[in-house]
Amino acid sequence: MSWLWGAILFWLAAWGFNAWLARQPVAKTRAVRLFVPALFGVTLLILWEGIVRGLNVPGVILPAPSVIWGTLKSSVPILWGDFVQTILKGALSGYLIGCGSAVLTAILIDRSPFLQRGLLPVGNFVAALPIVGIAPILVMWFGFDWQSKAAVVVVMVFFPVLVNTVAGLAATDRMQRDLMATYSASYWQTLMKLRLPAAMPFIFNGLKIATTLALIGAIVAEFFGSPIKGMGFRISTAVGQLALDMVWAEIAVAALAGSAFYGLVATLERAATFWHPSQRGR
Amino acid sequence: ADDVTLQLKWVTQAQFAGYYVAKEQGFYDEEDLNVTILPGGPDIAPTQVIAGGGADVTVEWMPAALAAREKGLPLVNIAQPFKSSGMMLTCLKESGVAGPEDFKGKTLGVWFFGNEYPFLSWMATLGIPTTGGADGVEVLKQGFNVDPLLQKQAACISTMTYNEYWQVIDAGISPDDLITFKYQDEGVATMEDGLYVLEENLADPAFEDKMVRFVRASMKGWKWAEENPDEAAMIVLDNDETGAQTEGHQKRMMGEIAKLTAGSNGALDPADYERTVATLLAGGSDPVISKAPEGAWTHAITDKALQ
Amino acid sequence: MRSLLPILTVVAAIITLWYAATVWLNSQWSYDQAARAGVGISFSEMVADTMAQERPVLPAPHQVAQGLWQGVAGQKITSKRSLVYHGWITFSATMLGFAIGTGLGVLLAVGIVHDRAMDMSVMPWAIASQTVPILAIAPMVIVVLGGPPLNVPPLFSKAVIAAYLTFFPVVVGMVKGLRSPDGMQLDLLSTYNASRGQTFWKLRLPASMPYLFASLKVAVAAAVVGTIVAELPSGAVAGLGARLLQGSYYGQTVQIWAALFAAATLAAGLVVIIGVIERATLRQMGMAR
Amino acid sequence: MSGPVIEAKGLGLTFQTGDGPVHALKDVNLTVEKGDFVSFIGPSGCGKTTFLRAIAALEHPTEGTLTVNGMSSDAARQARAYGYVFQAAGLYPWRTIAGNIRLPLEIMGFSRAEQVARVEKVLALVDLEGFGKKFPWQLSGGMQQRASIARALAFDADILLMDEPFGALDEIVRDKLNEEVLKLWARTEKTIGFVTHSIPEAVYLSTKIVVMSPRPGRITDVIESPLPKERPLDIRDSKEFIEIAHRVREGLRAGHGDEV
Amino acid sequence: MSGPVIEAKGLGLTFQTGDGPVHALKDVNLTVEKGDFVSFIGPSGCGKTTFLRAIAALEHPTEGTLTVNGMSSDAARQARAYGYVFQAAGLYPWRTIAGNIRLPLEIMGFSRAEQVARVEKVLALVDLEGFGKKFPWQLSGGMQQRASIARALAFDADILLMDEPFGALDEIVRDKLNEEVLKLWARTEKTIGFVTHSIPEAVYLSTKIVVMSPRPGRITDVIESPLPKERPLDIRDSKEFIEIAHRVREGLRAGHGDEV
Ligand SMILES: Nc1ncnc2c1ncn2[C@@H]1O[C@H](COP(=O)(O)OP(=O)(O)OP(=O)(O)O)[C@@H](O)[C@H]1O
Ligand SMILES: Nc1ncnc2c1ncn2[C@@H]1O[C@H](COP(=O)(O)OP(=O)(O)OP(=O)(O)O)[C@@H](O)[C@H]1O
Ligand SMILES: Cc1ncc(C[n+]2csc(CCO)c2C)c(N)n1
Ligand SMILES: [Mg+2]
Ligand SMILES: [Mg+2]
Repeated sequence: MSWLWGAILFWLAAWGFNAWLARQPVAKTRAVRLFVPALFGVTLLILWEGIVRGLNVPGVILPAPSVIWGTLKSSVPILWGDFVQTILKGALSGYLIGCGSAVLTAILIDRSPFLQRGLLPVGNFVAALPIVGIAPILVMWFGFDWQSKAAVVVVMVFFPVLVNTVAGLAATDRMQRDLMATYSASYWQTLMKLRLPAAMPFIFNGLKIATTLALIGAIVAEFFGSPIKGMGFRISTAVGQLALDMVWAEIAVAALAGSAFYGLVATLERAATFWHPSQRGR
Repeated sequence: ADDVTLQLKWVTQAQFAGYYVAKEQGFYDEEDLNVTILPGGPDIAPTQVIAGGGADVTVEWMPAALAAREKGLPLVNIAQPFKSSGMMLTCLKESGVAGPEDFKGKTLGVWFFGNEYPFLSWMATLGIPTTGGADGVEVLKQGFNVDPLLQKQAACISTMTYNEYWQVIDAGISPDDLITFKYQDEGVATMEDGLYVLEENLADPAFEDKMVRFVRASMKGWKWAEENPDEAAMIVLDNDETGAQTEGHQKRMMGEIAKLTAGSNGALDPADYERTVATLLAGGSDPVISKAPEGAWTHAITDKALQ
Repeated sequence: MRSLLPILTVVAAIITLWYAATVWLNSQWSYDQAARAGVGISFSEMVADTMAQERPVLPAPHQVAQGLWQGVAGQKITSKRSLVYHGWITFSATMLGFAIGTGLGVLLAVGIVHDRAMDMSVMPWAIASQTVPILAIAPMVIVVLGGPPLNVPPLFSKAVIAAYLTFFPVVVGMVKGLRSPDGMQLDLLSTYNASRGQTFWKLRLPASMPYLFASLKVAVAAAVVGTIVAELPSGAVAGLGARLLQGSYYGQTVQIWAALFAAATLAAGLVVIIGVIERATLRQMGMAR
Repeated sequence: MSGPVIEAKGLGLTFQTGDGPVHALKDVNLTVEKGDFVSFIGPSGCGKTTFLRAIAALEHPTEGTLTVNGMSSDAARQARAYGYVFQAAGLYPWRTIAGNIRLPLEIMGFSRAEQVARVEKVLALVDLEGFGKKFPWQLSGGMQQRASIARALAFDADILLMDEPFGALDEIVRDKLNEEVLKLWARTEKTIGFVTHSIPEAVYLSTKIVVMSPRPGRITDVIESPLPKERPLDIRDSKEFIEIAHRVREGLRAGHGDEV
Repeated sequence: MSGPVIEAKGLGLTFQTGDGPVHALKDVNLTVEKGDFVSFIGPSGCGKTTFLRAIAALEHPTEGTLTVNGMSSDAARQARAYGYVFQAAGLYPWRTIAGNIRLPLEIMGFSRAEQVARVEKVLALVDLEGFGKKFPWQLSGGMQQRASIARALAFDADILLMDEPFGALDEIVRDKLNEEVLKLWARTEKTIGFVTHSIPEAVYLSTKIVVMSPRPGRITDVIESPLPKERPLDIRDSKEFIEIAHRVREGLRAGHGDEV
């Protein structure tokens, strides 16, 4: 019980400290901007540890962070192998193919309002197909290895990126387009010099959403058949073996990789859309 | 009436006919029990449910139960309605597999999620590594159905005599095109579908009494099901909330299940237990369990229930 | 209505492609079966066979339509074989989860906008939370919530998973929306010496409405997915998710696809409903022209 | 309340930006008496808006002192001393015209009946009777601007601050609104601070014209107008008027110097 | 090329909107000769922008005929006859100032060296030397507006169309830019169409002042200016100037009528 109260006490203290820190002038510095969320995360972990120990939660229900950390350290080769299989091979290749073809498709259908009006609602419908239903089908079509996982990712990311890109390509204002018209610029000139740059904030919006989708898609697809490696395989197998510490170690890797992936795309976004008011504000 | 919650290992089907029959025929009522049956599924680890307090008793395979026991979850077998194993490996003849020696270099579909232990033990017994390559076998985590065989993504897949095998047949492949390896025949059979409870609960006489009555009623249900397979299948069908099961499939499944429950009166045969443990321990460098468990079964319940 | 013709065209194109794919993907099986039976079949026989297999790799559109029709109109809607029955179960959990998730998301967003410490700490973790594979933790959530001492009913457990997927888009959109008033609009209230509460109710909240609705559309589709994922481990008794999985066990491809389309229709329908509410609300507020 | 309404002494305001500090205002001294109509004129970026915002406590000076009605500008803001008209109309699109005008009244806790009465009154004042139920985007730019003036007039603030309220309007409409503002001012005895880019407008309206110059923003000239309070439009052809206008133009030109 | 540069005969333009048709232009007749400087003045919504856009083939008349350089406006656009300066600067935020000015040059296929030379030249012309590497949002509104003028000047279009280019600038800067435009016009013999709200500006710049009135948009007066081509700033105090200004004001007031 003392564990529990200690954790809650720590939580309150850390919260107070964070609130105080955020009000200080130093709050704008890079270090503090990293420290505050980090302390928040540590607090969550300590609270978790406190609850598990304080309430004697059995390890087969919820292992404590310290136990998970131990597994994480001792299983690096397994986790690395799973990471390569699922994230690098499955998620990343699917992400690149899916996003790339979505942007290309958006440009292709951009010239035809007819196709846009037809494809977008149908696209939204397809995007609403639950992946738990699609994944088994794609595994059946593309085999058990990472190719089928990549296919699931392609299906998942395609429409969000497509919809955002189409919206982005329409996001120029009239004056900007008229300017091009007075130059009598060709379609491709207008596309390259006006509409694609103007679409970037929208495209990146889609790309950011797609990062988390890609990860989830690749992992979930492994639940429906896989070789005997990969994060989804490990998670489902470990649950069956009551190795919950391993499950959480994989989840930690997934969350870490996902955040890093998201951060990477957000950084690229900042570089590519530095001119947009939303990026200039900070 | 006393409440009992039973967690099944898999979805509602004739594999669990005895329990549904006992409920529908009023055998549980006769024992003054109010039984709730929770269907399982591909994502449900019965061991985890019982650890979380979601069920009093669960249907589980012995390898998974013993492995969980080693992980610190003290499960105890209180009854064993299934005498024989229904698990087998089903191969397409055209893949060139004629005997276990032909597995090398082939791709085999295996169920995981705690169901992989019998396979791993068998391969260990055969001395075939499961890491792929020319000398080993390539293992696939098989999904829920028999597609890998139909699509020829695997040479062999795991099937149960009462379920997946018939799906292969139903898909239009004739038995002549198939070759099957029953774990029972290969001498590596492990016990399936026993009833397990938490050791600490057994210490409570009230709970023990409840289990005695539960096992007695359940075995009555099983024997009734063996004698009236078609009616039992219909009872199962009535209890299937998903509406996905078909009458033909369930009736046939009941027929196959009856063969597996035939030799059991409910009490675990210690010899079967020993053979299972020996198989699991034979895992070579990576055995399923590292040492013979103690106290993993008891006759205390069946002794009282079946006298 | 202007888009009816384009949609029909696209749908027609997809169906054509689909039929072609049906023949292509299912032909292997037809030829294999013929070979096993030791007979040869002509191309047209093969095509006919691919349209009517019992376990096709890809069912033909009319097979799926038949499955859907069977599931929707072919039974009493209270029947366990009715897609309406399963759809209703999924729908109710979805709506509960959607409500919880939206409430949570809005609260979080309000906190983030008004409290600097929350602003700095919560967002990175909210993003991280969405990278956790939901299918992996759903069973644990179900076990923990469903067992003692909580003994939460399954409807609620499913809703929790749905809420987990719902809250994120709502937080993101709502934070953006609550921050959308420009400096001048805020300064105006400042010259009136308006309180934080007044600023929230009279400026930030109305200004956030377009953003809120945009996120709600994303969120409701996510909630459907969440519910379906949660239905897999919840004992797989009822709901479109259970139906989907059951089809999967028995290789009943047509049943899978029918459930799949039912789920997508449910999600699309909910999105449309929110769109209608959006238009009505924004028009009422004078923000739609 | 006998002292000056606005008094700035050695006022300085520096913005800290990524590229280093920007001295928006430096050593500004100004005294405004009750009932004054003060115009601020000067090239773009000379700190007119900043000064107006400082008076309304929307910015805070980094040097010197600023008192409004004898108290700090913040205290004056809390006493709701200001009506502020921004450069763009800035009406809330989700409120009707009447709703926009009612906004400050709601915030300041006027009774329902009082709200309705005041909205009616100011709508009439800016010639927008009958447009109360329209949404902002259903009105032309000029009408929107008038609505935003009505919003600032609805609660009787002592001090009316207007930042280029007529920048977007054409000359004819502008003339008309100039006359209206003058009438209003004559009737209500408000103190008015008014930013403009137009020399005739500044001369026509003001009792005091403040000429500013940039980098850093400072006051280069304060011209007291000898024009009478009653001002027909054709006063703009009078000799005094042209003289003052000339002086303002000279002041502006001097301030520009290096610029452009 | 001896005929008129722009010739509109019985021009009408009607927008179909949700609330029914809007007659933006009706029965407009106008002839512009090569080298003319034409100002368009009139109340908000009278169709000035619409007319300018029609000339540039950004809108298409629904009635009457419009020829530019003897061909259709579309053909003239394809021959890249126009430089257009929009009411707002409308620079692309992802391009630097130099990049924005280079934009039409890239599109029209000028060589790299030529591009660089021209950008340098027009930057100097609008007094923006050294700002080429800045991004638009790093410049003040006035500087942005000048950059957009530079962009329209970079390629030598015959016809320069400017829609209230100086609306957002203060009087001094405006005066200076007015002088620059006049110099440029004198030097290059371009034909210029210019929309403004300011009467003195229109009179100061133009050889021809077109007064318009709204609902439906039509031309109520075309005033030929007798002022010489060489125009110092103080020409604005001359009798002719004041007379023309008066005539324009009267024309405007008549057109206003019911309005405001
Ligand atoms: N929030 C701010 N941060 C940094 N610099 C600012 C800020 N606000 C204004 N400035 C700078 O302060 C100076 C004065 O700006 P201000 O807006 O007061 O000018 P102004 O006289 O109103 O010009 P205009 O006529 O263009 O409206 C300018 O150089 C401007 O860039
Ligand atoms: N795309 C359009 N669709 C419908 N109506 C339009 C459109 N563009 C302009 N109008 C209408 O045509 C009329 C003339 O508009 P225009 O922009 O030419 O006026 P303007 O003289 O330039 O006014 P301002 O001085 O305010 O810029 C207005 O009533 C306007 O509402
Ligand atoms: C994902 C998954 N696949 C297969 C099984 C194996 N299994 C255990 S009992 C049973 C019933 C036979 O039909 C089956 C198939 C599982 N548990 N989970
Ligand atoms: Mg200003
Ligand atoms: Mg215009």
